Amino acid sequence: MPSTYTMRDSNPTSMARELKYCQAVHEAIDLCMGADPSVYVIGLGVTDPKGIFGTTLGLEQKYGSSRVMDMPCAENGMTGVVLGSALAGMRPIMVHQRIDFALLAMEQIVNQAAKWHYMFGGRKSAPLVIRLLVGRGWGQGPQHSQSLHSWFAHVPGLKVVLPSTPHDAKGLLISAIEDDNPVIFVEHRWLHNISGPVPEGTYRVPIGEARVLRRGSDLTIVALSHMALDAHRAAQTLAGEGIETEVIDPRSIRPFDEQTVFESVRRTGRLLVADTSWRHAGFAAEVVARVAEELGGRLKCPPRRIALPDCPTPTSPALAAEFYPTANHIVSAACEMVQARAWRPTVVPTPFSLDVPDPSFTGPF
Amino acid sequence: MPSTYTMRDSNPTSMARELKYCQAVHEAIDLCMGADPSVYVIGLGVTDPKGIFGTTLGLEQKYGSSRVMDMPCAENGMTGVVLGSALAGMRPIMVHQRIDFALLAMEQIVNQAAKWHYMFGGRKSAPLVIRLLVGRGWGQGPQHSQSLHSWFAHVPGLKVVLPSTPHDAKGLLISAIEDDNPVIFVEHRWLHNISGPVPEGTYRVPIGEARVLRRGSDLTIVALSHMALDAHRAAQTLAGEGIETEVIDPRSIRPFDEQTVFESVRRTGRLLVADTSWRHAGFAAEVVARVAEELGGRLKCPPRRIALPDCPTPTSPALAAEFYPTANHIVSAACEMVQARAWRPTVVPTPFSLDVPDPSFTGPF
Amino acid sequence: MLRIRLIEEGIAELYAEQQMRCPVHLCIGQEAVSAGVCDVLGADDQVMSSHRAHGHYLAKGGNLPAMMAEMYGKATGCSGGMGGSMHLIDLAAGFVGATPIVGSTIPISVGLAFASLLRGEPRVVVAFFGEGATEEGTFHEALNFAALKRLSILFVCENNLYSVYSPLSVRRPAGRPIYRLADGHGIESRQGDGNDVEEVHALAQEALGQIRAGAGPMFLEFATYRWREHCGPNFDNRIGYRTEEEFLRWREQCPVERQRRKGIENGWLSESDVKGWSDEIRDEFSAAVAFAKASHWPETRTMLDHVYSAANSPTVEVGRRAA
Amino acid sequence: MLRIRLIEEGIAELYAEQQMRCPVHLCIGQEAVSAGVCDVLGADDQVMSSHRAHGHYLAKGGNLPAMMAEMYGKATGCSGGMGGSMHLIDLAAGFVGATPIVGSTIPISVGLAFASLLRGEPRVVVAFFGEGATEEGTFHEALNFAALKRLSILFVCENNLYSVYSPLSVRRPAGRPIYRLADGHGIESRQGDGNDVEEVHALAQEALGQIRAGAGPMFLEFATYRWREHCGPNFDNRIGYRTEEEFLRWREQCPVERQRRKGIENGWLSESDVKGWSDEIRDEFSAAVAFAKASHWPETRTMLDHVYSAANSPTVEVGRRAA
Ligand SMILES: Cc1ncc(C[n+]2csc(CCOP(=O)(O)OP(=O)(O)O)c2C)c(N)n1
Ligand SMILES: Cc1ncc(C[n+]2csc(CCOP(=O)(O)OP(=O)(O)O)c2C)c(N)n1
Ligand SMILES: [Mg+2]
Ligand SMILES: [Mg+2]
Repeated sequence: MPSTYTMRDSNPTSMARELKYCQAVHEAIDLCMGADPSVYVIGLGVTDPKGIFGTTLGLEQKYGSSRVMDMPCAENGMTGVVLGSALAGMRPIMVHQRIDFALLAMEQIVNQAAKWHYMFGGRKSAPLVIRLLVGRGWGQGPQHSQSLHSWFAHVPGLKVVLPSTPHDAKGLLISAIEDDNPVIFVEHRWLHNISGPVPEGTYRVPIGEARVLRRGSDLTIVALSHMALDAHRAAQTLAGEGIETEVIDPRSIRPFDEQTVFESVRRTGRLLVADTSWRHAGFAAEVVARVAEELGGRLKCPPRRIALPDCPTPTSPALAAEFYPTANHIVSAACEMVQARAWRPTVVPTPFSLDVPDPSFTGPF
Repeated sequence: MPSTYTMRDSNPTSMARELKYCQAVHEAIDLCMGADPSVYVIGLGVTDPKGIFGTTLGLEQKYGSSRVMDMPCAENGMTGVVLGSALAGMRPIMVHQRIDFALLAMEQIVNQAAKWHYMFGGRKSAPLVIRLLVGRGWGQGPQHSQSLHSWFAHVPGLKVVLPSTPHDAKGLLISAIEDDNPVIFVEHRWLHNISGPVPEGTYRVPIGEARVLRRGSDLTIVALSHMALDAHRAAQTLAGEGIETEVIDPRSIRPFDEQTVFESVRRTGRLLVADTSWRHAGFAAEVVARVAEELGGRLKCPPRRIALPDCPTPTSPALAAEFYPTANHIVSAACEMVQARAWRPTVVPTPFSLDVPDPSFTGPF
Repeated sequence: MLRIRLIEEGIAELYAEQQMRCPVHLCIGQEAVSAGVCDVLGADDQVMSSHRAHGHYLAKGGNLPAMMAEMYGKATGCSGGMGGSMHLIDLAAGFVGATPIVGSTIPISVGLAFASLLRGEPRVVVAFFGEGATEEGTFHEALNFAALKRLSILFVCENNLYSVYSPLSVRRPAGRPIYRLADGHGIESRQGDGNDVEEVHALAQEALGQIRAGAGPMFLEFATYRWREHCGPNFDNRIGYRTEEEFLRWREQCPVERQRRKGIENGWLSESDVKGWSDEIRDEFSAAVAFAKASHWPETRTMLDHVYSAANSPTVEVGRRAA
Repeated sequence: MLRIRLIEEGIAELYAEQQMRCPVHLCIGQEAVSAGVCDVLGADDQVMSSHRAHGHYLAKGGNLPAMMAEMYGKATGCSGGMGGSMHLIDLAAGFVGATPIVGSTIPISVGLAFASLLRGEPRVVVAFFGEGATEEGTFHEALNFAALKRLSILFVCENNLYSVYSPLSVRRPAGRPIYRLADGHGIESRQGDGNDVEEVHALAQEALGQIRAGAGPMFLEFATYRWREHCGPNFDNRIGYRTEEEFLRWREQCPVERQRRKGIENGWLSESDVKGWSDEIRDEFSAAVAFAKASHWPETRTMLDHVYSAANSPTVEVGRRAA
């Protein structure tokens, strides 16, 4: 069993350098800080020995403590501070170690930052990146593992990205930092350790363009964030069963690239959406709704969603396996949808087990 | 033109007493306070001369200032206070004059109150009602008119209701106050003045049961909150055009009564969803998604959504008419869906104009 | 101060026409704070405010026709009609913005000051807010950060005794003055008569001197009183939350009248000066209103124009209809 | 105090087995605060805490086997396995709950005290939190309300110098002690040596006396130090955010050892007393761990059981699968 999971492109550039997702995030910040002195990083722990799972390690040493800085534990006020600094020409990158902590900052994010450009008639924009981490596993429990990206997706004025590969993490973060609008950058904790090809230097992944992770003709799987890994893994198993799935990672859920999804579903006639959050009123509903509106009559079977059960995250490891949907769930759903047969695979190749992402991950935290 | 709009039941109890929506809310609180000494009301302005659009007027005089009270302007902390009091046996009703202000309180509502019962293994429940008002018109603008009910609907542990009639406002508020769980009670500002039959005394509308406002065979309209009025009005116009619409007010969006919607769409074969919020990642998507999953292949035409354009609320009255969808939009969509013809009605009977709910409403506020 | 008074009164008068269709929070009675503080600011200094912003905007040199057009919801408004009275801005004048969520512009102001520190720019930022805002946690978070970084910011609290209809007694412990909260954060604070423009001016000048000298943030609390209703053009002393007597006591402390009297008594002001200025201001106001009324509405096709800044926005073009 | 120490050390030791699969925040080095404060509380008084809650839970009389079972994620845990170390509760003992969002249980504690006021119940509530929590706005909102209503609540801040790895210097202005924030709100405050259980006890007793006499809320700040890493069982003085020397200085101020020495020097304690208690505690701990390990897991079919309270819940039954 490999100690980290590597997701390769469907068209891998075999010469490409491989980096971990956390390194890709780090490199994006580093490049942007080097290129633009108005970029700065702020957040609880960004200067500490762990450096936000490695994503900010060494940056304070390189750029100084007036560009990479810790802050008081005051999420709402500090979001206001960061916004104010953006209005005065800075390009802040704010980090919250858990999306759950950012619940304190909703007022500044949603009432102020998201609407600043609009409510002042376009006089001023608020270039601002907020990195929000999604926790999972090792008993993170109800208040350290929420995945509230659909909330942000609902709000005009924000852009919301949630890359699943190191390549996209770097390219989208660079786009986000350079963007004149507030961008919510969602990082699933279990993606930090995955590896993948990452080009050197500055490149941009445009915000609002989906990525087709795998081509297939039988079923379209739209999978968000960490679910893209599960979908990719499921697709391999499904290929062995004669089912060719197309896996799409939207990468951005505001704006949302519906065309790529439509184009795919037009070919496959089937849609499965996998989200890391709750089903009810979550983003997966938006994907299903758009497809129903556009292609309703042309589907070969009803669309489906795979998401969390309708409860807060239970802490006990005994429930973690049941709480989080896996590649197995995707395989089962796909078999039912495409072959109308019930099949629950007993083993899917997965480096994950129970409540930890891979064997190199041990608690605490 | 009547000075208030009266929406009658499809089966009106002709003998029934009529009350305004704000009076119905008032009566529910009054009855619950009379019945249970642990019920209390707290919020900015609940004791002031305006009494939250009349909904709390006179209650302080009747029950004393230790049961109906103003509070400091501190939404998050006071939500914590209210939650703590609920854990100690009280049954608080908290009021925010705008949902936008409650953005400050998301942490306490979503991390704490919603999860309290679950995260402590059911040891303790948090009986707590939070009334959130949705503003509209007279230049309320970007920060005083958001309709963020879909956010709450996403969160397990909360119940979320948004009644559109005086009858349901009273019955659901009584259910909410008596409920041992945190209930979000969303009141659209433009509903406060509508009148309708309201039984005397205590009665309960169960949380999680949709209400069919009108029967029809051609099209199912699921309309939330104030959109239920527009839908009802549109239905009258449409009847004149030979289109019989069934209008469903879900009343509760967590839990959500999908069966009533399914049963209706099974008959009509067509679904239109009207929401008071933005389309993208809003609750209307959930309704469309559920129907697509359940009845996908059996629809006569693709489902549709009517919602706000994808921008913050503009303040200028010149844009209010364009920003808010009206009965006209519903009529147009229905004609396209049922008769495949484009028709934009020039006049629909409406007591509303521009940016005010009815002629008795003049600014400020 | 006189200018703010006459403009606010002009707004109050015209409001009944129902053409300014947005909530307005007039500062009549409180003008001395805006006038006295902004007088000591330079063009490069920055100001932010909240829902009751007209005085601060005008005192900082905000464009009057653009403000009036904003209140009339016109495309020529300072926010293009998108914001109304509660969302004023005039970047050229250093008025960075006002928004009506209580307390929320305080940390944003601190952010401006923080940017000045990071960029080595010598300006001072002034955050204006009401005493109600000091009850919000974000106020404290902002003060702590300003103190931590010793930012060049002046916090100005206009304590007008009420938050909407709520008296101080239901909002903070008896006998604990507002300014003491700032003390708690280690921020030097002063209390003054907010209806005495000279006292305001003197305290602001002292504070600005200290701040410019690098002493870090300061906090000024001014006692004052709003004459009209919380929101809207009318007097509302009869609806029950305060007394006519209280209002009359405060009206005697009218900041405009006190200053006029002082000037005339001391000979540096004549009735004809006041008359002349008043006429000028009224003309200026009338012209601004005429401009506003004559201006065109924002066109509906522009409604989605400013949701996102298009500059530096490497985003795939998506349909305008939805995200 | 000795009991808390030995239990926390026992947890630290067993944690390496990787069977307690949840984040743990040990209070080793800080035990005197829990012990000294809770000693003066009655059974009817109530306590809340945050992420670092073991000491408060145990000192208030929380059930040990239920705590250990909770940490092992078992159905017999105090929260049925749903919460883990960061979500402790023992209602019978008056430990109303602990949750790990920094600062958030402070207003909830105030709410408990508010309910006591409304219901005419004479109890005192104690809110325990770290100094990091005083940076959150909600802390201030809570203090203001407690002061306004003169609630019977004692705020106890354990200032251990760090918030995770962040020293005080990056979080609050130099020279401004934490307790002064409480002063700002008009709440009487004291500062004490949090590693001296007698001093803690004395200050708590004085405070409780005043509070019970109706003097309103009080605030105690205790200087102390966490010995192990912020989260987890290890020492981490070598990773760079603090020095071994600092740690050693504080370890010399070990609250347990100081008290032991004092007792022995003054003759009211013997080595064999300590030995005897230690053995008893270790046995108690072993039994609790054995109970925890032997307990059954929460069954997966119960996963959705407690999302909603079924009592007084006039809700139409909806499918369990989704809302
Ligand atoms: C967060 C929030 N809560 C409540 C309101 C409603 N509100 C608008 S103005 C106001 C009064 C604020 O009082 P103060 O800060 O003293 O300013 P004043 O109106 O007296 O100038 C309130 C409570 C709001 N706009 N924002
Ligand atoms: C709102 C919020 N922000 C950040 C965190 C991450 N966090 C967990 S514990 C902690 C440190 C808090 O420090 P302090 O209050 O001093 O308690 P201590 O750990 O020192 O006992 C932080 C920042 C959190 N849990 N909640
Ligand atoms: Mg005020
Ligand atoms: Mg600490």
